[in-house]
Amino acid sequence: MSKPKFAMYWAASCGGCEIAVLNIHEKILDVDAAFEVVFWPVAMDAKYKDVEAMADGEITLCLFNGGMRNDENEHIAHLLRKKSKIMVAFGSCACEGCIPGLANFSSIKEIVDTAFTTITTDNPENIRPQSSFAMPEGNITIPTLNPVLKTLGQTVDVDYFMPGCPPESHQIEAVVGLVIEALNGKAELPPKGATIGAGTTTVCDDCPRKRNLKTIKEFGRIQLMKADPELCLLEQGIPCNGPATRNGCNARCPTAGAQCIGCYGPAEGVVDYGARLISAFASVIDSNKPEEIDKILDGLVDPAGQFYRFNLAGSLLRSSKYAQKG
Amino acid sequence: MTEEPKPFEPVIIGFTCNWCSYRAADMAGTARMKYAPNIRLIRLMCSGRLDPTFVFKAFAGGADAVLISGCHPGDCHYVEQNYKAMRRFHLLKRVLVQMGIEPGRLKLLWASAAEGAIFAAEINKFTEEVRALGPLNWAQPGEQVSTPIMEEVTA
Amino acid sequence: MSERIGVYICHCGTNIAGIVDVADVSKWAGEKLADKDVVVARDYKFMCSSLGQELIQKDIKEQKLTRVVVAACSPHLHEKTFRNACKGADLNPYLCELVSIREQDSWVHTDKAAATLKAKAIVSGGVARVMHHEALEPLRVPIHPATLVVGGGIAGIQAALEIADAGFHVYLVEREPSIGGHMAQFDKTFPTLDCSACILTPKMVDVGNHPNITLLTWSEVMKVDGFVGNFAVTIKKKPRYIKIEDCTGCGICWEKCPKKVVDNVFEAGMGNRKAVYVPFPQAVPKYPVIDDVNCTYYLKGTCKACEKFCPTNAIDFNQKPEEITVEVGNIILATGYDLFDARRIPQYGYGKLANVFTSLEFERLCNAAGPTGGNIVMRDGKTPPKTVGIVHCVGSRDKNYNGYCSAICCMQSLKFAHLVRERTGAEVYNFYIDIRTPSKGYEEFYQRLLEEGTRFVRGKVAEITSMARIPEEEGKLIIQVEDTLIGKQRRIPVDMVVLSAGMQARQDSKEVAKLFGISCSADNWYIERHPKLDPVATMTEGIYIAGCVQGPKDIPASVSQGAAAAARVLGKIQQKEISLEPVRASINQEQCSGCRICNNLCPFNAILFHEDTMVSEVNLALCQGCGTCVAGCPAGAISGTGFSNEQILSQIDGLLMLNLSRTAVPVES
Amino acid sequence: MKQYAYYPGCSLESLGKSYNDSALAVAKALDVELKEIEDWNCCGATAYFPVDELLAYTLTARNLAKAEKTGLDFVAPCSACYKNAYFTNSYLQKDADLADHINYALEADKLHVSGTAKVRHLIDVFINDVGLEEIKAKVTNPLSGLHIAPYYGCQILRPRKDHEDVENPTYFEALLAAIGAEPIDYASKARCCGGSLIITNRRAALDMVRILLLDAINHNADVIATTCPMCNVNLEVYQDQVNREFGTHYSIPVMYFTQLMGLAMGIIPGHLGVGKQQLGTGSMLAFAQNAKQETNQ
Repeated sequence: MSKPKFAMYWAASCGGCEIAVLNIHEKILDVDAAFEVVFWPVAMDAKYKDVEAMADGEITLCLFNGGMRNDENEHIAHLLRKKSKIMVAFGSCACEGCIPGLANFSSIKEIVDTAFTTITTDNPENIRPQSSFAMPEGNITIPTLNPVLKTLGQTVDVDYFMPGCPPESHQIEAVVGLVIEALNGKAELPPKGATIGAGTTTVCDDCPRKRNLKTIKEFGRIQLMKADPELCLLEQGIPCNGPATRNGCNARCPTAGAQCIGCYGPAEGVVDYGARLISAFASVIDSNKPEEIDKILDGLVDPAGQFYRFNLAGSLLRSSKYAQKG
Repeated sequence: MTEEPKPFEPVIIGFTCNWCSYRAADMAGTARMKYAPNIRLIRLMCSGRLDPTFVFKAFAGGADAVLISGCHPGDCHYVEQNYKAMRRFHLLKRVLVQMGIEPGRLKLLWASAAEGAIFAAEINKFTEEVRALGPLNWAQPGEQVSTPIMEEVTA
Repeated sequence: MSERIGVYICHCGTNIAGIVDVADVSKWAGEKLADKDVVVARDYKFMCSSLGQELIQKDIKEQKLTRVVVAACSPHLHEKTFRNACKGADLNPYLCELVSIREQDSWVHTDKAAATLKAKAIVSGGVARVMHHEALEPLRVPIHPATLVVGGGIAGIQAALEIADAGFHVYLVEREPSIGGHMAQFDKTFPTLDCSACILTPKMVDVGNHPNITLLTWSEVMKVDGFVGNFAVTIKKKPRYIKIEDCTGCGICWEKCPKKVVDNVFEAGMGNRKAVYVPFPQAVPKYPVIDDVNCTYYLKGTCKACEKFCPTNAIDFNQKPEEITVEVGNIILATGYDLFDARRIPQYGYGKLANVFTSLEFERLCNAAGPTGGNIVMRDGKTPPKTVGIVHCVGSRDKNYNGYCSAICCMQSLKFAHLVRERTGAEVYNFYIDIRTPSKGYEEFYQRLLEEGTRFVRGKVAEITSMARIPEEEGKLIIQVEDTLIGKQRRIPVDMVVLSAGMQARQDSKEVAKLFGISCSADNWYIERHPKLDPVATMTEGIYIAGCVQGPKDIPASVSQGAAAAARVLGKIQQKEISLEPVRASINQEQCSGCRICNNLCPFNAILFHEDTMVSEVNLALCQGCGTCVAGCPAGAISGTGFSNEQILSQIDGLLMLNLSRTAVPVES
Repeated sequence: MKQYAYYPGCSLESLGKSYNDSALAVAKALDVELKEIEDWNCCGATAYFPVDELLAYTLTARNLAKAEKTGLDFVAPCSACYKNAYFTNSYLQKDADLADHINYALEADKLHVSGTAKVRHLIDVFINDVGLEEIKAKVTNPLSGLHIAPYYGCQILRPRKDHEDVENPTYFEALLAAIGAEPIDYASKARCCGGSLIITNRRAALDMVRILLLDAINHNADVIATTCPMCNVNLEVYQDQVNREFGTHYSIPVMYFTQLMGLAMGIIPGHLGVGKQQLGTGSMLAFAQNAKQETNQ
């Protein structure tokens, strides 16, 4: 009998997700045992046309990571959606844009200029990539950039969302395990649209640090101060995103002494991740004088970066149909 | 947004608190003071209820500007909650600027229940300011990012 | 499940229909909002009329409506009306939303098209919002029948007696050794000139003997826990060093006590008392207090004269402060006022020039029980003045000090003028900005004074000096004033000056307000729930204010406020339980991660943190429903009934459904 | 060393020379450098403002502009100059239109004023920047037993500057106490001396002077200390006229606070312009000498 088919694809992403998958150690053998890997550009050779040739829904499980930076990404997203039973937005990039999504702070022009004219680039004739170029052999084309980076969910219908940059290996294990179980009819898959491989509360839930009433007189950058190892980082004025970030990572960063930067995205049911933090951080500022408040806020060097590092493309504001038009 | 219906009529979403600013709006009404029809008010119990999500939602939904209004500092019906609104306003504004939304599109207004006239006048003023800014420009996100912040970021 | 929504557009005569095309709005709502579960949309002349309400009720029954949106006047006018209408038709009142297209639209706009469009937007906002309304029930909280009254002045006394006489228990807390307050210090009361003590003392005695009143003098409130109906109040009883169960109040101890102390409280510095003392003869309770700051025994470790002579061995030098906790359902604050410190106006010379007196000093001077036995004399204690100047508005109606009018100074000054003329026949000058005699019998009193030949100079006194320029001024106090009626600068030499100092909020009023969770005005007076319609309630359920703590007022006004506050409390007690608006915040225990960000966002201390389970919880009875914590929770774990995120977010969508600026882009999604 | 843009003003070049001398001498002793604004002009005094307000502001503004260039605080010893400069400066900040008009005029002189310089009175600099402790430390012969009437005059206080206690200031007393003297407490310390009224309504002004002298003398003042050349002139030079007018026999020395400070700090009286006065400063000298001897013993 033929094994269920497995695909994994990277759009605009860094490849960390693939490594995270391989990082599940010997469990990867179960994957191999349970699935026939039909398409996984990082791990094996395969051609788009092979996928195109497949029947709709032929792929059982597709872990799709990366955001929609160019038309190729979108094309493959639509293709894999069509061919897959279970389409998982895998990792922060696919779920909410992640670091590549930060490009949405800038216009295409700014992005291209930065890439092709900064001092680190040796490009004396100031050459720009052309989407299509006439060669003797005929026209050759390269993908063209989208005006803004979109998430997978903003582009195609997604069955499950699996947050994390990258998703924790133990969570991947669990999810893959669950799917295998389900295929063998031993388990029930969660309802469509659910967030899988993560908790439902926030990082604070798993964070071992002591916490008291919060009043912030000053924000500081962790590299510039000596943080108390026992005490809640936010109370010490270190902007820790833990309070708003979905748990599932076992509070790795705060436990290790670094503030949470929010790669697991918003908690269950939250509309806009950044808004939660803006509101929470501002609420506990210990001042009622506008000037003083501004002084304290100066300690937050890059607020939007702080609150939307992973979430910009997926943020409420940037999901706006107007913003999407780019 | 190339051709706008002329003249450009901005849509402004206004958040008022139940006790002062909404009553100020009521008073403006009872006194038949006239102001621009561009604002559409939402009543909250307190400006402290103002969740930045609401502001993002309004902009995302096509509002050209957002007004946040509450009791004067010290007069909050809930003792001190309008101060929390003030703090959020200050941070929110910074984020919006980075998100490419001009600071002039978010306004904080303290109005007591007796200040119907001020409320009306401020709405007219705000409407004109926003009209001057034109429709929210989504074309080049990031272009209005104030340079100091960018420097900080890229530094 | 899909809802069945009814939309009702009110014409309000022409108030709305004159500007807004109501027919068009209801037609539009019926068609364009059909896919948003609107099943019926009507417009009607007067929705709030009984016919209008019946219209809604009929639809609720026949059309099986599950939600109602009324577009009419401000919710502050008719929200209750329409909620009750729904209730009448067995629809939960909280499933009805009233949106204002009058105050917010027709009354403030002139462009009919724009106003009509806005009305549509407002309606669609209401429809989108009402979808997410939940059926709510008012919160019911039991009321503890006992009441705490803070402050034993006339307002507090009145309140305590009203409640006690109605058969309910009262704890009356007073920080001085005796109740009585400022009124006990006065001689006569305007305008009737009846003796203050004569009318106050009986009431004080009643309080002292009342079976339903626990009198806690020489005590202060330290802590207030709980909420309306169930307050737990911690009170500190300062040590009297007197065993009151043994003390008979015979007075031998203060006769024998060798230590004289200037009495800055009751005698306003005009007289002395002993180190063991009762503030005044009619004091209630009758037990004395040992002032451990001045008592020789506490200073030197010897003396104990009082102990030696006490016939009942009631002296106990080892008493310690004692803290008790009482349970009450309601609290009345009647902590009164402080007198404006005339030293703050150096040019009036109080404190430098001997014969410049404050109003309170003068009260003691006139008082038969006072230091001079009621003889109006100068500081030397014997010479009666031949001319007296009375300065109004000292520290009041003056933007350098207090902008407000202290309300009592005019009448008080007139009273002084009368007493001076009656007892010394001296020439009296009143220096006033305006004479304000609004209450019953006050203007008549003013007329009487005019006839008595008191002189009135209209003008704000610039300076009071002893520096004579001409021989006639030698040895006198010269009052420099612009007489604005004759438009001349005048220098009027007098023997004695009385400064009618204004009233000020207690210097610790801010801390006390915090203690009880209520708010102060800019002048530190306590803020009433509504300046006209709810003058003795505060924003905090179960806490009432009476007397000068709410603002300057005279005795009659203080008494009526005391009685009013008592009536409000009795009303609550009679109900046995009260129902509170169900607009409250609640924390989803499953979703709370215990980050504690919300913990100090609540000024009513309604949010408590469970150390054991590491989650926060909202005390529904304490919660006032402002929603600040809902907006502040980073995990989105707090929700607010009546103003939930879903409700407001959908209302935003609804309001933006018709978008003026982007007609190019279709905004309906 | 603290530095200031020093604006002596016209009076200090003529009638108030001794004020100028003593101010500079004391400043030097206190390690304060008063750098005179070069090519300064009259501030318009009290007379010019009623005549042409805008021009008067412009006059003062020119001096402020020069001070701004130096980036130092603008310091005036004369209360009238101080008042004019203070208000011109604060109006400049508040009233853009006024600023434009003034700057339009100043362009001719290649100057620009923005109202950034801080305007101070000399006594404020000594008390708040140098500090009473520092002054105490410099006192070599305290004026012990000398009863001094601190005379603020009005223009240093009125109209109300945003930092002054108009009704009952006490810093002058504190300064006098610091140099060992005994300041007297009298009602008229902040009352007007008549100022330039002496020219327009002589008798009224003389009466005002009389009241001041009377009040000081009634409180057994040995000397009246002033902070303004105009006050000094009115109180001192016009004493005999007061006597003639009202048949009084006043003769009380009037000195600049800087002179008294100088004496206390053991600066040679000559360098303080002491003795240039008309009335009884001889006795003052004597006193200073005695004080010196006492302290030397």
